[in-house]
Amino acid sequence: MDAVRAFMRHPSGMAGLLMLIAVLIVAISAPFVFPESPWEMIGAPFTPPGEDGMWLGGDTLGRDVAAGIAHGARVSLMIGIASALAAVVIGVLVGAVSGYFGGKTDMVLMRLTELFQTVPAFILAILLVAIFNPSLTTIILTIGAVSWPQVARLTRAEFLRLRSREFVEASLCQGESTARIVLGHILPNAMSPILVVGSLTVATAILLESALSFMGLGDPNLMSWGFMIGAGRTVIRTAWWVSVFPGVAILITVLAINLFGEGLSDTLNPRVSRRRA
Amino acid sequence: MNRREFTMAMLAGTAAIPLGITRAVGQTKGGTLNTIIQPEPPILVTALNQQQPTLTLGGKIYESLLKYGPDLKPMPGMAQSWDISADGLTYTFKLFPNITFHDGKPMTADDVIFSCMKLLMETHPRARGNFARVESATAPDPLTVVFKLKQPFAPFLGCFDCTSAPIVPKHIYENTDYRKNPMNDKAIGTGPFKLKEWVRGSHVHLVRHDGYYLKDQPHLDEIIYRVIPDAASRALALENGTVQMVQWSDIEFFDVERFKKQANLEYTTKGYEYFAPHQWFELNNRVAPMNDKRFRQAVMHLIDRDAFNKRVYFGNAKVATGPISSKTRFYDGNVKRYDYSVDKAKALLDEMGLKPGANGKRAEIKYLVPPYGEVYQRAGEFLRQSFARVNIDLVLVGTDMAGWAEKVGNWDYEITQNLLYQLGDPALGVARTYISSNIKKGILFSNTQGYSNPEVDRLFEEAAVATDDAKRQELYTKVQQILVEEVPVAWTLELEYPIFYDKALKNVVTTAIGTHETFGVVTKS
Amino acid sequence: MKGAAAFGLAAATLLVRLVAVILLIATFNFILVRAAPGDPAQVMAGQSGASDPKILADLRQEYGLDKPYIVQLGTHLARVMTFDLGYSYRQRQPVLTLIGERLPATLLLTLTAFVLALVVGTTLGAAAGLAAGSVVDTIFTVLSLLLYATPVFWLGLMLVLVFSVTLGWLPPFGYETINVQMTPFQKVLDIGRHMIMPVISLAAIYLAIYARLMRSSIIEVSHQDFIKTARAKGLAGPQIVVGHMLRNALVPVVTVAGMQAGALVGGAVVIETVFAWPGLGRLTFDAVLQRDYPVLLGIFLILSVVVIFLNLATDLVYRLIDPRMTTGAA
Amino acid sequence: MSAAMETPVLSVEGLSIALPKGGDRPYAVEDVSFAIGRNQVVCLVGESGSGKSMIAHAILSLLPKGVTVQAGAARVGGQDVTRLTGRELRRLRGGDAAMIFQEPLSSLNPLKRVGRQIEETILVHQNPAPSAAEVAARVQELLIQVGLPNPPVLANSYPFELSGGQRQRVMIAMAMANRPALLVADEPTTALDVTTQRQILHLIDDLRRDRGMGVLMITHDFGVVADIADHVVVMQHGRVVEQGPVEDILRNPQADYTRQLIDAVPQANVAGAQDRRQAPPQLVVEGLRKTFLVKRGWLQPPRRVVAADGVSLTLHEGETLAVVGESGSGKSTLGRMIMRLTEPDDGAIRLNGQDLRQLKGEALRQARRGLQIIFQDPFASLDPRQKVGDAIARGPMAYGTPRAQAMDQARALLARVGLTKTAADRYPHEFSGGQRQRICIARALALSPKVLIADEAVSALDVSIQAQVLELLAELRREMQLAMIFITHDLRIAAEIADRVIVMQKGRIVEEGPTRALFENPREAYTRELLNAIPGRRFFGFAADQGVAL
Repeated sequence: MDAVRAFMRHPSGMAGLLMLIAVLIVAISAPFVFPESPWEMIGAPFTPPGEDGMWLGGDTLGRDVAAGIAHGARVSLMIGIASALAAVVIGVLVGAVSGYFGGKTDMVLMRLTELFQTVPAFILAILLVAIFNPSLTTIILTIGAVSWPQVARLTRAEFLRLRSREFVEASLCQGESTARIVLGHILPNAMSPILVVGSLTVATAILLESALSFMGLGDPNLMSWGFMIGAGRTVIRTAWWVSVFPGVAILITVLAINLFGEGLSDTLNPRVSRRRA
Repeated sequence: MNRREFTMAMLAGTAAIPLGITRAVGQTKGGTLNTIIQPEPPILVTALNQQQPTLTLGGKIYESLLKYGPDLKPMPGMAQSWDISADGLTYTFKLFPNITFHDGKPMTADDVIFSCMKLLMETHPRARGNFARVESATAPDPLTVVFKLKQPFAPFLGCFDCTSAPIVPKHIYENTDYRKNPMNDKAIGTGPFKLKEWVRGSHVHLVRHDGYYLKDQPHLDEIIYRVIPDAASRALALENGTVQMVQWSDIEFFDVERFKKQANLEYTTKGYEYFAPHQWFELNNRVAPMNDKRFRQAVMHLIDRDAFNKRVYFGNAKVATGPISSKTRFYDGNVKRYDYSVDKAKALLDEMGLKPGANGKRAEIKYLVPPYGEVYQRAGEFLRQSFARVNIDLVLVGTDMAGWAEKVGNWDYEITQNLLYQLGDPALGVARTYISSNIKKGILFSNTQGYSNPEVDRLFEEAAVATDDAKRQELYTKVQQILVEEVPVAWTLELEYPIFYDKALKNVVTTAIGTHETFGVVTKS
Repeated sequence: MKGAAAFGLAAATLLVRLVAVILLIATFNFILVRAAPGDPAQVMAGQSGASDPKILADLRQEYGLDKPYIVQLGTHLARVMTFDLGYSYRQRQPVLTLIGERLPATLLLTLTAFVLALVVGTTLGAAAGLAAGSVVDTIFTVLSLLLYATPVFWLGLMLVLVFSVTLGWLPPFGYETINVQMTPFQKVLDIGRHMIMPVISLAAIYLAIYARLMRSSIIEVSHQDFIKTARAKGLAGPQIVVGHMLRNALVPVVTVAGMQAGALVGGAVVIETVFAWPGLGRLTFDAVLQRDYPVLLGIFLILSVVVIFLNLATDLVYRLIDPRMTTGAA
Repeated sequence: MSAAMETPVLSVEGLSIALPKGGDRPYAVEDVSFAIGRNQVVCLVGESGSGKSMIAHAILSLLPKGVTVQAGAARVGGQDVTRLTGRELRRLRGGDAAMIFQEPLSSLNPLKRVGRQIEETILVHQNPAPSAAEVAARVQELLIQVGLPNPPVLANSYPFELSGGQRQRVMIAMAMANRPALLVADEPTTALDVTTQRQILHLIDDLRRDRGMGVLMITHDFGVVADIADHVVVMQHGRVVEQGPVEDILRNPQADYTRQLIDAVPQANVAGAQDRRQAPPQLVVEGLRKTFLVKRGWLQPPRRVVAADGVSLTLHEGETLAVVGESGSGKSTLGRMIMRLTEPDDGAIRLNGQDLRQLKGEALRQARRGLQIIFQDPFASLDPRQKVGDAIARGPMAYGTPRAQAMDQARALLARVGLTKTAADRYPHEFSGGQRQRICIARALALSPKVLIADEAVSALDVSIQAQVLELLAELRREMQLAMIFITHDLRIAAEIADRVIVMQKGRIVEEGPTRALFENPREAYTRELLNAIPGRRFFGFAADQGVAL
């Protein structure tokens, strides 16, 4: 509860939260505000903003850009959150095992992590999505698969740090089991930085998804912001609004998540953030 | 370098470059053509690769025996004359004298025979089909080539354009691994232009072949093909004069209208007669519900093909009536017409028993999106909305080129889109899609939808060997009527790709293959 | 010589490490790419219009696609170690040649962006950190947050929209003006002009990252005891900043910069697509769409090696900055 | 010392320093006055939070942001520091007034050679700038003056290459560079080992005498006060409790608080020691070895640090064994190895005859019951997310005690260590350091161990708290028949609590013996050195005083 109160006093964190809530409202209300499918060609191609009832204009096929952005919010947020979750699950597992057990296990896992970090993540993502064909599941798993090393390294560092902390050693001396020590002492204390990285991973996941979609590697059945920009790229000369507005939507969402994440970091990890004051 | 670019360079602060101005004064002689190649070809040897960009670019470097006018009638190429025996079995070609390859060696009948009967048989699937019909090829003298066929084949004279039978130097390729021949990089042909430099990812630079056998040709000094993967950048390049000519899908369909208004540009849709790109939604005839003729007919009713043309292709097409393009020989438009009618489609679907289920949906069908660009993507999106009107869910499945080729080739798809060239004669470009002998697993652009009708097989076979045009027309009319009734695939449009070129250019489109032509006659003032 | 022996040992260790990593990545890449559905021979033959099982079989034979995977892998690894990255049957070129042709453009783009992001980012970050809490700092923070949230490709598009389409100041694509004779100086200027937008688009996000990092690093360092010592010695503000803060503050930035190298190279793919930059990024994308296995394997290997070297370079810079990493205890 | 009356080097007059709003108190320091004359050492002494360090910082105008001088003046050589402009202030800092800090490692720029750091001080104050050769010569001279070996090599070293004592000498050299009239030393020896501390105090004293400098020494240690001060200012909660000449304050403190502080100083009183070597052995350690490999990046082979080089000891029932040594002696590693927190390379640890090193898994867990540890840092020893009661009850519960019973026991233990029973339902952050250490003791005792290891268990606490916790430990030991290994760097504490003492150096046992015998008649030179270095023995003394004085 202290953390909540502290967060409320964090101006940029709150700004991020409010923006995020706004994006969430857009996402939730999309089917009510725009009951038609965002794919429906309701107007003439390249309708400028404000005309024909489309206040953000129409795209190449005469679809409503505003409807696309509203429905796209659902897709982008969903992919962002789901793939961040995937990354956190993989990362925490690898990092926890590596950090707690150390030794050879640690060495092997860290080499693996480094390998994943060495291969340029975006190219790897392109490759994975191309190989397994773009669909919602493959995109989420792919983004998870290229985003986990960061979480793993952080988790490992936290586990290493906490494992040698006196209170953990004390629990060991008190005869507590490994599982209890990991789940009851180390993980809860490592959780807040993981939470912060997790929330920031949502932002990078949204960016990654948009970049993949932009390259034509999105799920063709999902109206996502990256897809809209990609589809609007070639018509930028004729209809700037097709690519500009979805870009702004991504920018706002990612900014909101980053602000929120940093606010979270400042309130959950005051020992790191105190310096910034 | 044109003036616009020159001015831009000045404005932007780079120093003026004193070049090109004097050269442009020579009027019809000389000059540089800047154009676009998209996507970048993997190789320039058309005998080894027949992708469209390779053919476009390689067409300037490699020639064949004949050319074809817009009416698809043969014209002299490297052969100045030709003769067909009365039985339709012997074709004799007389070559122009003094033809030389870019390396200075003479081109003779031996090179023609080597190319057609040896190299192309191995490397060029389409040519292989054609020259497999040849019993023997001989060279009575260095300037005469004689092909003897096993049985008559009416369109044989249509097999000698520079994309179908490019002539390569025997002295370079004989007894080598053709595909790995190091001289492939040099691209030695007989065409009016030869390769000077290829900076991969950037541009291909062609310059005039001074030893060209036709006097005064080529007129241009050089052609530069620029690689510009991004469509918006290509449009910008045409707009600001960086390039003076575009072809095929260099310019997106939605931009065509805008460029038609640009004063310095000439616009034409001619020059694609030989290819006559014909497009359809391919319905896998083996899979329910596409195995039912009524479903396929319903699909024809469901697609508002005028709207499809207007929205997706921005009017750059003509609605197709059946398997043969109106630009191809033996076309007959007198066939059953399918008007856009959701009601008729619903009636057909109801009749065949495909009624809405508990969830309100009649069916869920997968649509394999061809990975060849945004237009294909949008076409899929259009079809999805069309199907939605009768409560059929069309699920778009993305894939890459390899995945698409494998899935379609191995019949592992439900619906996809396809685009085939008609190659001037139904026997060359149309029959392959519908005859049961061409149901070949693993092979793309065969009868992949698995349509089979013995009557259709017979009609196509007879028409191919018939030598009388009237007889052929009769057979092809019959086959068109049957096919349109049975709808093996849902034909949509005859695409009319634009060609834009600067008005300073003349003689750009002179034959049925348009910008694939050798460009020896193109001038720039 | 003890030093020479130590150096030799270090060099050998480094070489072994590099080879091990290359082999690992090569294996990893191989497995990944071969896991793909789709038969390359099919695509090769299919493109041209009609096809023939014999041609397919020939193609499979030619590229060893009919052999067991383990044999293909063995051949692959053996080749990699002799710098033979295979032959692209789609492009009809040795892979190394293809990559060699494109690598300089990519390196030029990524390295320029990297250096720009590092230099400008740390400078701005240091300025903001020193003025922490001021209006300048706030403006800077907002800007860097915005940049950090901007999709690179979208930024590139917006730049094109403004500076090429609307204002006509900068060339929207390409690497140089083709077929114009220029003095070397003009050529450099010309390439520079073409580079402005791609470099800015690519550098933007990293600039923001490094700037934010530098800002907090400067603030962190300014609370360190030795800064108090410097003040207690009577040093003036600028002397403290230059003499004591910058170098210390750079340490974490350089560390992160090394870790970001891979991401930077990845970002080049998108940017090269937007700006038709004739580099490896574009080649990668085309190769994925065409399933050009040898090219993909080669690109992944080479880019990974590039990343390793970038890591190494930042590691060296790091050692240069921080003597604790090089000298043993006295 | 009448010089102080004439021209004070420093005079602090009615100084009040305000803290930022919203803190737990409005002032860090209120109405503080004192003066330092030439050649005089004044000690500001007090426990943490007394504001002594703030005064030191105020004198060079180095207060943290938001902390301001509210009233009063601090005059150095007559000019009021609080009113100086930037330029004047810079001339003063490192010129007339120099300062050294507690932590010499973090106080030196890690990325700059120490010679350069000293040069900088000279250059910034000398106008016109002297030649490079002159500066270099001066640096060498300074390094010699502060007693550093091989000045040319040393000037070229980085701080991390030096030992703690050397670093502090470098700091002092830097402070001396411009012959200051006043040296402010903020806990300059707190982070150092006792022998090094003694040397540094010597050095400061020598320099003071040579130059007639005034020295303001901030310290919490009355031992240091006794050794070096001429004049003492005792502070508590930001106010001066009393001040006066050192003899007066130490011998005859007026304020209760001062008396408490002085009484709390461990007196190295060996009276409580008993010889229990006849009792049966409880814990036997044989030939423990441990070498740590310290990685130094991929360019160098790892460095080997020997932490235990064949350590053997026997702990008898009910006996308290102190293990003393300086940092790096391996004393903590010894404790951790006994607890099996660090795996020894070789040797045996027998608890009641059973070799712990042979045990694994459940057997090890069962054996651990009899062996508990208290760590140094009371803040790191408790899980911040676990209620205190749970922390104590977890152990018994892990061995099968029902929760309710374990919680009752925990409450009882909390009461026994001097906390209220409601403490069980609160979180660690609600407790002070001393209270937390009591909780840790309760936790360690919850499993009724036979052997308790206290690893620097009172080192992080203020002296008054230290005394209380030591007393608690002594009581519990008697009550519960505990055998205890008490690891400490502080010989005075060892003398107070231990029956027997082991002295360690570089992973080896240097000397071992009953407390009284060892303190009164040390056999080894190293032991003697350690004993001599105990601060404040001039005043506090103890039975075995060897007559060594500062």
